[in-house]
Order: sequence, then structure tokens, then C-alpha cells
Amino acid sequence: MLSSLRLLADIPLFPPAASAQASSIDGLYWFETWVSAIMTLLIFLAIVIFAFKYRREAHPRATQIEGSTKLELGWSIGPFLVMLIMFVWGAKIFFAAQQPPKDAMEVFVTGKQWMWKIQYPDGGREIDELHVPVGRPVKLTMASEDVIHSFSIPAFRVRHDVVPGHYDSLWFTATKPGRYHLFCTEYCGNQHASMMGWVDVLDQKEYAAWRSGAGAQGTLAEAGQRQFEQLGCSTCHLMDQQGRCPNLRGLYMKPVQLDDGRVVIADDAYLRESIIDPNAKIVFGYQPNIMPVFKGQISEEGVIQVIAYIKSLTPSTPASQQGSQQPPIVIAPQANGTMVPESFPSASKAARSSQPQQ
Amino acid sequence: MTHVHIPPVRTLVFVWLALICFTGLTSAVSYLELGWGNIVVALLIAVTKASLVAWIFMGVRYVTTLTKLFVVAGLVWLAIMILLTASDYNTRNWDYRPAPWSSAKSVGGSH
Amino acid sequence: MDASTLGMWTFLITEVLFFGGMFAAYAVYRNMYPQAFASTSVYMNVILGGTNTAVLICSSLTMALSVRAAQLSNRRHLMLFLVLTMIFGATFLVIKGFEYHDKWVEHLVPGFNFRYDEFPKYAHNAQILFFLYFCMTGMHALHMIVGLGLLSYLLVQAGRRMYSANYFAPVEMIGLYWHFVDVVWIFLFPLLYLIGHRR
Amino acid sequence: MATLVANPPPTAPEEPVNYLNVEHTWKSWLFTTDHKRIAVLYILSITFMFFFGGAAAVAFRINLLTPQGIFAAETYNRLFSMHGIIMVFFFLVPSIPATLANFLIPIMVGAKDLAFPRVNLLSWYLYIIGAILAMYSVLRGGVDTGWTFYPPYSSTFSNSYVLSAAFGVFVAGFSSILTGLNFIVTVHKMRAPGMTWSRLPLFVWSNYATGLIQVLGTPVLAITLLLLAFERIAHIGIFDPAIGGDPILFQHLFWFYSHPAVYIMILPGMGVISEIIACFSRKRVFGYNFVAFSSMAIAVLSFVVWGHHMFVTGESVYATLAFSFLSFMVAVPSAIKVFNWTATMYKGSVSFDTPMLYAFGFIGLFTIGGLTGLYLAALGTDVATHGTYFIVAHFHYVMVGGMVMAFLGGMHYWWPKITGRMYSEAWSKFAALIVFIGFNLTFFPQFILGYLGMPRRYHAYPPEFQTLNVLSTAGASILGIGYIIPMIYLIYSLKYGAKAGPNPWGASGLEWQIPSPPTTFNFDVTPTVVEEAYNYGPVEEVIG
Repeated sequence: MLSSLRLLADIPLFPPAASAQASSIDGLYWFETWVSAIMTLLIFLAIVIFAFKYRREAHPRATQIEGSTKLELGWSIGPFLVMLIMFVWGAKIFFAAQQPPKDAMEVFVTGKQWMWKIQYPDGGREIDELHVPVGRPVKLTMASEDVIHSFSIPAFRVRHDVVPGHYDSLWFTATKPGRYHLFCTEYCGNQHASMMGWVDVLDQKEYAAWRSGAGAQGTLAEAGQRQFEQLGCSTCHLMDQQGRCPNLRGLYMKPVQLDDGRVVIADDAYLRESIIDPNAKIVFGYQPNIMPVFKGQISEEGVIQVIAYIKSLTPSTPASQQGSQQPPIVIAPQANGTMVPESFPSASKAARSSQPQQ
Repeated sequence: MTHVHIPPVRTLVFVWLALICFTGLTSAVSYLELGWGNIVVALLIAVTKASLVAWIFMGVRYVTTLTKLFVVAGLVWLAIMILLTASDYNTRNWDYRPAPWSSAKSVGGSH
Repeated sequence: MDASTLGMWTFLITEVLFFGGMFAAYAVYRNMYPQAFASTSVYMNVILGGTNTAVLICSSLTMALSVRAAQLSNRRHLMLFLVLTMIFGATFLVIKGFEYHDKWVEHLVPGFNFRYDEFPKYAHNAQILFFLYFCMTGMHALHMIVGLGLLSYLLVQAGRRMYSANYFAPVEMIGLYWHFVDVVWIFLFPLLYLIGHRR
Repeated sequence: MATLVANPPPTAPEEPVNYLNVEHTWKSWLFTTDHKRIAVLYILSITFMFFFGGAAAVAFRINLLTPQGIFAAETYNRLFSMHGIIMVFFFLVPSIPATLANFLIPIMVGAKDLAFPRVNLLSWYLYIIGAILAMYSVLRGGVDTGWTFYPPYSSTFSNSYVLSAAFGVFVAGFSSILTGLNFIVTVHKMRAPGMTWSRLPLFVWSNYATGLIQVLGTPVLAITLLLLAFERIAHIGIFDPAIGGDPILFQHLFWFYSHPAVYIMILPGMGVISEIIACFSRKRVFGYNFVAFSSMAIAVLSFVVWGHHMFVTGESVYATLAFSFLSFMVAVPSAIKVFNWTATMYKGSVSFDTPMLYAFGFIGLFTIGGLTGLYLAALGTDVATHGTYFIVAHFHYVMVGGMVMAFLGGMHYWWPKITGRMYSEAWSKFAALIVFIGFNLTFFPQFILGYLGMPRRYHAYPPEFQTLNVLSTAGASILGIGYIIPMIYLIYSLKYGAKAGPNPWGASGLEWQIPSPPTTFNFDVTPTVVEEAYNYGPVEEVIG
């Protein structure tokens, strides 16, 4: 008896709110809950009162009422106005959640049946565990190796599907140290339920201590460099003098002129595609079919590492031969419709004005 | 029963001739390079041909307003499906915020 | 107007949305991969496709003429035009069969023998178009086959003197269906065969 | 309305000829074109499917008693998938349209049958073929994709019997299309003289709107599943990211049908409630025009909101914004209905017969279900609740709390018309209460679980969620009992129930002016309608 009472007392009824977004969503949640409660109560009350007052014994003869356009318009428009508030409020929160701050710390997540693989820029790697510092915006870049997963941290009120074939992202700022659940919320097969993990929010000191323990195997970029060399990318892409392939030094986030006239930004999505399916976009002045297709040869994690390595490559020489080959870069929309998640800042269509830094 | 409208053979043959001509036309136009014009012209011709078939062969011209309404409803729903789906794909890459690394203004618009 | 006409039109609306699902997919991917789609034009036989379009248009004419013959109680003409319609329909299917055969020989069947050596750049994305090509034309051909079955039924019934100016609703209904299948092809032809300019 | 005991079955051999006793051979049932007999065939088939899907639900609710789960993950996944597929496509979609509406629409509009009786029979056979295909999947070991069949899991990764299940749904879809088509044409073409659009019972209006959705939406589901099946067969296809396909396109096409489909499931229920509230308040429905119009508004608006199922998939933010706004729009006509039903009772003469109890239950639960839909239409709160038990609770409040309540209410309301017998009033009221309590106990905890973050489709879960899950399972067992009781007393009433007479409720409407059960052709003479629907007077003047 006593134990069952204790059990009842232990029922959690409301999740912890451990991120900045959690409190803003909770605000809307409570607004909606109050509106719902009041409306439900009103309707229940009306039903009970009418049912009692106009029960057949008390009121044997119904008074026929045709309707009332005024009333009906009222209870069409009134609720709609309240709903408009919810709409605008919800949209505001949602839009804010699409814009990671510039200084957000990047963490890479790969969903795979049935685990979350986490990689940090400093080379730390974990499975089903995510360590983040309190008070610092964290941006997750997420990819899937197989089916659709969905990355969700209820305590942060964040969630985004991880769809195979492109990068998805979300961001948050943890506000309360603690250990929170991390779930996959898109059914992904047999062990879907075991795609659970933990998010550890550490205060700055703890985080620094934890971090110093990690990264023994070198940074993410260093892991990428190992991949880069193992897969034989370095033979062409770093020292090529025969014009077989573009130089990757200083490429990241630069506009790239393609052979069909389009200009794209060399962002994560572009780099990923160029590794997985190099023939999809050919840089102006180069031939297709020279680079091997790495689809199936490299995991999504490996791709993330290689991209980190490419990011780390700084321009070696101020003006390589590529520089003179490239036509002037123009402001042009990315005229392809390739799948680039809209929530991914680097997927911007806006090309910068022409100031090639090579 | 309501009166039956019997189309004259002349009309039917004329429509047939028009359809054949349009088929030739649309094939010919496809060899010109008009950029986005190609698909527009191809679809315009296809819509014209389909309307001819519907209007005369299928007798939409002679049916009641109700049936016409149904036909239109079918097309409207098709449009809803294609346009709303396209609304997702064509706005996914819209840059709704200034790119974080530059002050260039957003470039929007579908293609 | 009677219930059966309204019923048939309602059914055709259903068909519009049935094919519409594939057209929507087509629209999305063509917009996404315009060049890959255009690259497929090399493998599309405009002559055969165009011929088939003409054949179907002819069958639509003869179908319209059979309805007319039924309305005029002209049984001989009705049967003649029904037979002609069926011949055109069968011709369409035979030509379609040749095209499918060519696609198989040229290794253009996604999932079974796809090779796209001429445009390796589009080897991935072009499969989407060929997948849609087979689904759309396949579904269309299936409708043609059903249509041929229905026409045979009409022919048998016409032989039994079932139709006259007093009763020709089945001829009219099946005629509507047949024209609808024609209309679908009218859209398939430019969308599948005439993408991008020829070279 | 007498109790069972008070009225021993009158052994009357001179029972008049009706649609039930006109012929007794198997053939006369399996090849019937009588809409009433087909409705009975449907009632039997969907009831079987309902209990099958319900058994799966009870089984996986038992699994969720403990945080580790009791069954293997595979078993659990197959159970919830079969529950979803069977309940959605083989129970909810045909539930009211194929049974009650099939039985009543021709009578309500004053016709002898539907416009296409043979097509009606065909649609039942298609339903059966679809059901057999789905059951084949089950017997071979089940399908584990969930009822949503999302690729690439369903197309490439699942090792279960996806093809036969998808094909079963495909075939059942055509059954649904043909039913809708039949209703649309019947309402347009078969109305009796004087039965103008503004005199149609609201049940007919709501089923007409349902028919539109069935005809316009279902084919898209059909082609989408077909494309998925081809993709599974060819191991490549347009939803496959390996060749540049987008799995999200499947979701677009799927929800283009499946969102309107939830209105296929709820609109007919709304029609039933309009009838019941009017009858047991002895009053014309408040604002007939608004209620009729709101059905049509729902039918149209339901097609432009599907994107709200995809807010967190990577759908464009702009599309997201539009879909969110439109989703709030579609809430308005539903709200109108709830307010108008409530207002109907004002100054009425309310009695508490069993159908009315279900109607009360419907309004209450549907209100909660509808209001929690607002959390999911709002972009901010959708992110927090998507893919959790919050969604599960929300749609069960609408589908089970709404549609199943309406189905049971309708069955109790028209049971005397369909069978000619009355059921036990005491037992039926008791069952209605049990269903209401069991339902709330099952699903209310799930709202809390959902916001806590418990994901749906988990066979195991963190231990702190156990108490709420145990409550929910306890509710499910009560709910199960609540569904079995009506089965028993309704079957019992077939033999031992009191004779109902043509109009036991003193209701208005053409169906109550003909004998119970009706004769094969409903009316001896085509009726001429001279008055509005719901022309109610005090009850004593009508009951005969």
C-alpha cells in the first residue's frame, strides 16, 4: 500500500526544461493547455447543464430553434482568432529554432540501425551519449546510414528527422546541467526502442575536464586525414599538377563554378555529394569519371571526418593554377534543386560577391 | 431521358485532324531550344489536345453543369496535390536569412 | 443526364488522381534533376512515341464514331468502328512492346539491368526517370488492356443487338474511359519523350 | 423500451417479409445486391477485423506493462503495425460509410437502393480480398512497418511481409473508392421527389462529403503504395536516396490521402451524432446550414493540411508555415459542429437513451481530441510532441473516442431498424459507461507520457514511464471488456430482444417511417418529402 503510494508520488508529470527553447515551447504549451481546458470545461458544463435542465421529465416539449447566424459566426471567428495567436506564437518559436547562432559548437551525429554515433570536432567519439556544455549553443549536423531516424531530446524540446541522402540539423543551448534522455522517434526497425541514449549537460568546468579526457585519437580532422589517405584521395586532391581534379585547399564555403554554368557553395552537403557521387556535379574545366564513386566505400561517419579534414585545409599557395582557371564568380542562385536541408545554414543559395581569396 | 446530342462526323474528323497536327507540332517544337519555353509549349499543346478530346470526343460540351463541376474539381484537386507538394520542394532552398558569413542580401525565388 | 454518366465521370476523377500521384512525382524530380531528365531524351524513341500518339488519337476518333453509330442505331457501323478502335489499341500495345524490348536491350530497366555509360554523371538520377517511365507507361498500358477487354465486351453485346438509340449507355461509358486513357497519353508523350532538345 | 427479461420472444411465425428473411440461402447473401444485406455483410466483416486489431492492441498494451517489454521487439513491432493497418484501413475507413451509411443512405433519400447496387457488392468483395491479403501477411509472420509504410524502411530494410499488406491496403482502397462513388451518385441522382438538398438529413451530408474525400484522395494512396511495391520488388525506385530519390516525397503523397482519410474516418461519425442529438433532444439541429456546410468545408480543407505530418522531416519552412496555418483553418468547421450540437440541446427535451450516452461521450472526447490537435498544428509545440505518445493519444481521442463512439452510438440507434429487435437498455448503458471510463483511462495518461517524451512504437521504455503505462494498459483491458459486452447483448437481442416496431425512438426521418426491418425495396411507393429534416414534436405524438 505504502509502496504503491510512493510509486504514485514518483510519477513524473512534466519533463524537465533544460534548454532555452524548452521554456519558450512550454510557454506556448501552457497557453494551449489553458485554452483547451477552458474550452473543454465550457462544453462539458453546457452539456451537463442542458442535459439536466432540459431533461425530458422537466421539459417535455422542446422549443424549436432554427439557429443563429450571429452566434455561429461568433463561435467560428472567436476560436479562430485564438488559434491565430497559437499559429503566430508557434511559428516564431519554430523559426528561431531554424537559425543556429554563428558561434555554435558543432557536433556530428550519425544515425544507424540502431545507434546514434556522435563525433566531436576535437576527435572525441561516442555512441548513444552526447556531452554538451551548459550555456553554449550546440549545433548538430546529422546524417543517416540507412533509414529515417529522428533525433529527439525531450528535455530540450528539440527534434528533427534524420533522412538518408542528406544532412539535417538542429541546435540548442542547454541551460541546466544534468543527464537527459535522447530518443529516436521515427520508427526505424526491430530495435528502434534501443536507439535510446543520454545527453549529459556538464557545467563549464566538468565539460573541460571531460573534454581533456577525450580526443586521444586525435581530432576529427585528423581522423579525416587518415581516411583521406587510406582512400587514396590525397594522391590527386592535394598534390595534383595535371589538372585532373580541383584542389581542395581553402575550398570550404567557397563558390564553385560547375561545368553546366551553375555556381554552388562548397558546403557540407556539396562536399558530401561530391564524395558519395562525384559525377553528380562536375567542376568547370574537369572531366567526369576520373574520381571513383565512394558510395558504399565510406560510412557517413567517415564522410563527416573527411569533410572536417577538408575544412581544415587552408590555402597553401596564394594563387594556384586553379585560381586563374576559374571564371569570375557571380551572384547566382544555386540553380539546381538538389536536396539541401533548409535548416542548414551553409546550404545558402546566396553566393558572395566575387572576391576569390585564392 | 434527356435529349442526346449527336456530334456531326465533320466535327469529329476536324478534331482528329487538329490532334494529329498538334502531335506533329509538339514533336517539332521539342527540337528547338527554347530553354524553359520547351516545357511550357509542350504542356500548353498537351492541355489544348486534352481539352479538345474532353470537350468534343468526351462530350463535356454537352453535359450538365454538374458534370462539368466534377471535371473541374478533379483538376483542381490534382493541382492542389502538385502545387502544394512543389511548394515544399521549391522553397526548401530559399534563403530566408542572411547567410551567416556575409552581408549579402538573400536571394530567393524558385526556378 | 443519368446516374451512370455521373458515376463514370466520378470514376474518371479518381483515375486523374491515380495517375496524378505519378505526375506529381515526375514534376518534383524533373524540377530537381532537370539535366539528368534531359539526358534521357537520347534513349527515347520519338518516332515510335509519336506514332503511338497518332495511333491513339485515331482510336479515339473511331471510338467517338462508334458512340455516334450507337446513338444512330447503326449496328454495322458500331461494330466496324469498335473493331477499328481495338485494332488501333492493339497496335499501340504492340509498338509499346517493341519500345520496352528496346529499353531492355539497351540496359535501361532500373533495378534489373540499368547501365548509363554515355552520361555517367546522370547515372543515378536518370534511373528515377526510367523508373517513372516504366511505371507511368506500364499503368497506362494496363488501362489500355482493360479497355480492350471492355471493347470486346461491347463488340459481343453489339453483335447481340443490345445497343440502339434507346440504349447505348455502356458504349458511351466505355467510350469515356477510352478517351480518358488517350488523354493520359497526350500528357505522357511530351513529358517522357520530348524532354530537352534533341541532339 | 423493455428489458430482455420482461419480453420473452414472441414466437410469431407470421413475421412479415423483410430484407432479412426474404431468402435464406448462402447465395442470396453472397450475391445480393440489396444495400441492406451488403451493409450486414460489412458489419460482420469489419467487426471481425475490429476485434482482430483490438486483440493486437491488448497484446502490445500487455507488453508495455514492464519497461523491458514482455515480447520480443519483432513481435511487438508486428503487433502495432497490424493494429494500425487493420484498424485504419479495414475498420475505421469503412466503419460507418460501408455499414450504417450503406444501409441508411438510400432509405434516407427515399430510394430503393444505391445508384449502383452491383458496384456496391463489388466493393464488399474488394474489401474481403484486401482483408485476406492483409491477413495473409499476418499469417506469414506479419508486417513491421507501421501503418505508414515509410520508405526506405519499408522498401529496402524490412524483412517482413510488406508487399502483401500493402497490396491488401491497395485493394481495400478501391473498395472505399467505389463506396464513395456510389454515395455521391446516389445523393445526386436518387433523391425522392421533394427531398431537396436542404432537406437531407445531416448524416447524408456528412457521408456525401466523405464520399468526395474517398474518391479524390484514395487513388493517390493506391498509386503511392504501388510505387512503393515496385520499389521493393526492383530494389530501386523513386523514393530511394541511393539514386537521388527523396523518401519525403512518399510522405507527401501518403499524407495527401492519409490526412483527408482521418476525415473519412470522423465525418460519418459526426453525421451520426447530428442524428442522435436531434432525436434525443427532440429538436431540429441548431444551425442546420452551418453543420451541413461545415462537412463540406472539412472535405475541402482536409486536402490542404497534410504537411503538418512532416514539420520535423526537413520540409521547407515556408511550406511548413502554410500548412500550419491551414491546419488551424480546418479546426474551425469541427469547432462549429461541436458548438452546434451543444446548442441543439438548449431548450430541448433531453432523454438519456443509450445512443445519446454515446453521443455525449463523442462530444466530450472529440472536443479533447480536437483541441489537442491544436498543439500539433502549432509549429512550436509540434516539435516537442511529434512522434511521441501525445500523437497516439490525440488521434485515438479522435478516432476511438470520436469515431468508435459514434459507430457504437449509431449501431445502438439504428439496431432496431437493422434487426427489428431492441437490446437490453440496462446492459447497453452499462457498456457505454465502461467504454467511456476505459477509454479515458487508456489514453489520457498517454498525453502526459507524450509530453514527457516517450516515443511511440517503442517496445521497451525508460522505467520512470512505467506507472503511466500501467494505467494505460489497465484502461485498455477495461475498454476491451467494454467492447465485448455490446457484442454479447446485441447478438442475444437478435433472438430474444423485444420487437422494435418501426419507430422505437419516435424519430423523424424516412428510415423510421418504414417497417423494421425494412423490406427489400425499402418503400412500397416512392415517398414524397414535404417537410424539413428533424421536424420533431414531443415524443408521445410519434411513437407508434
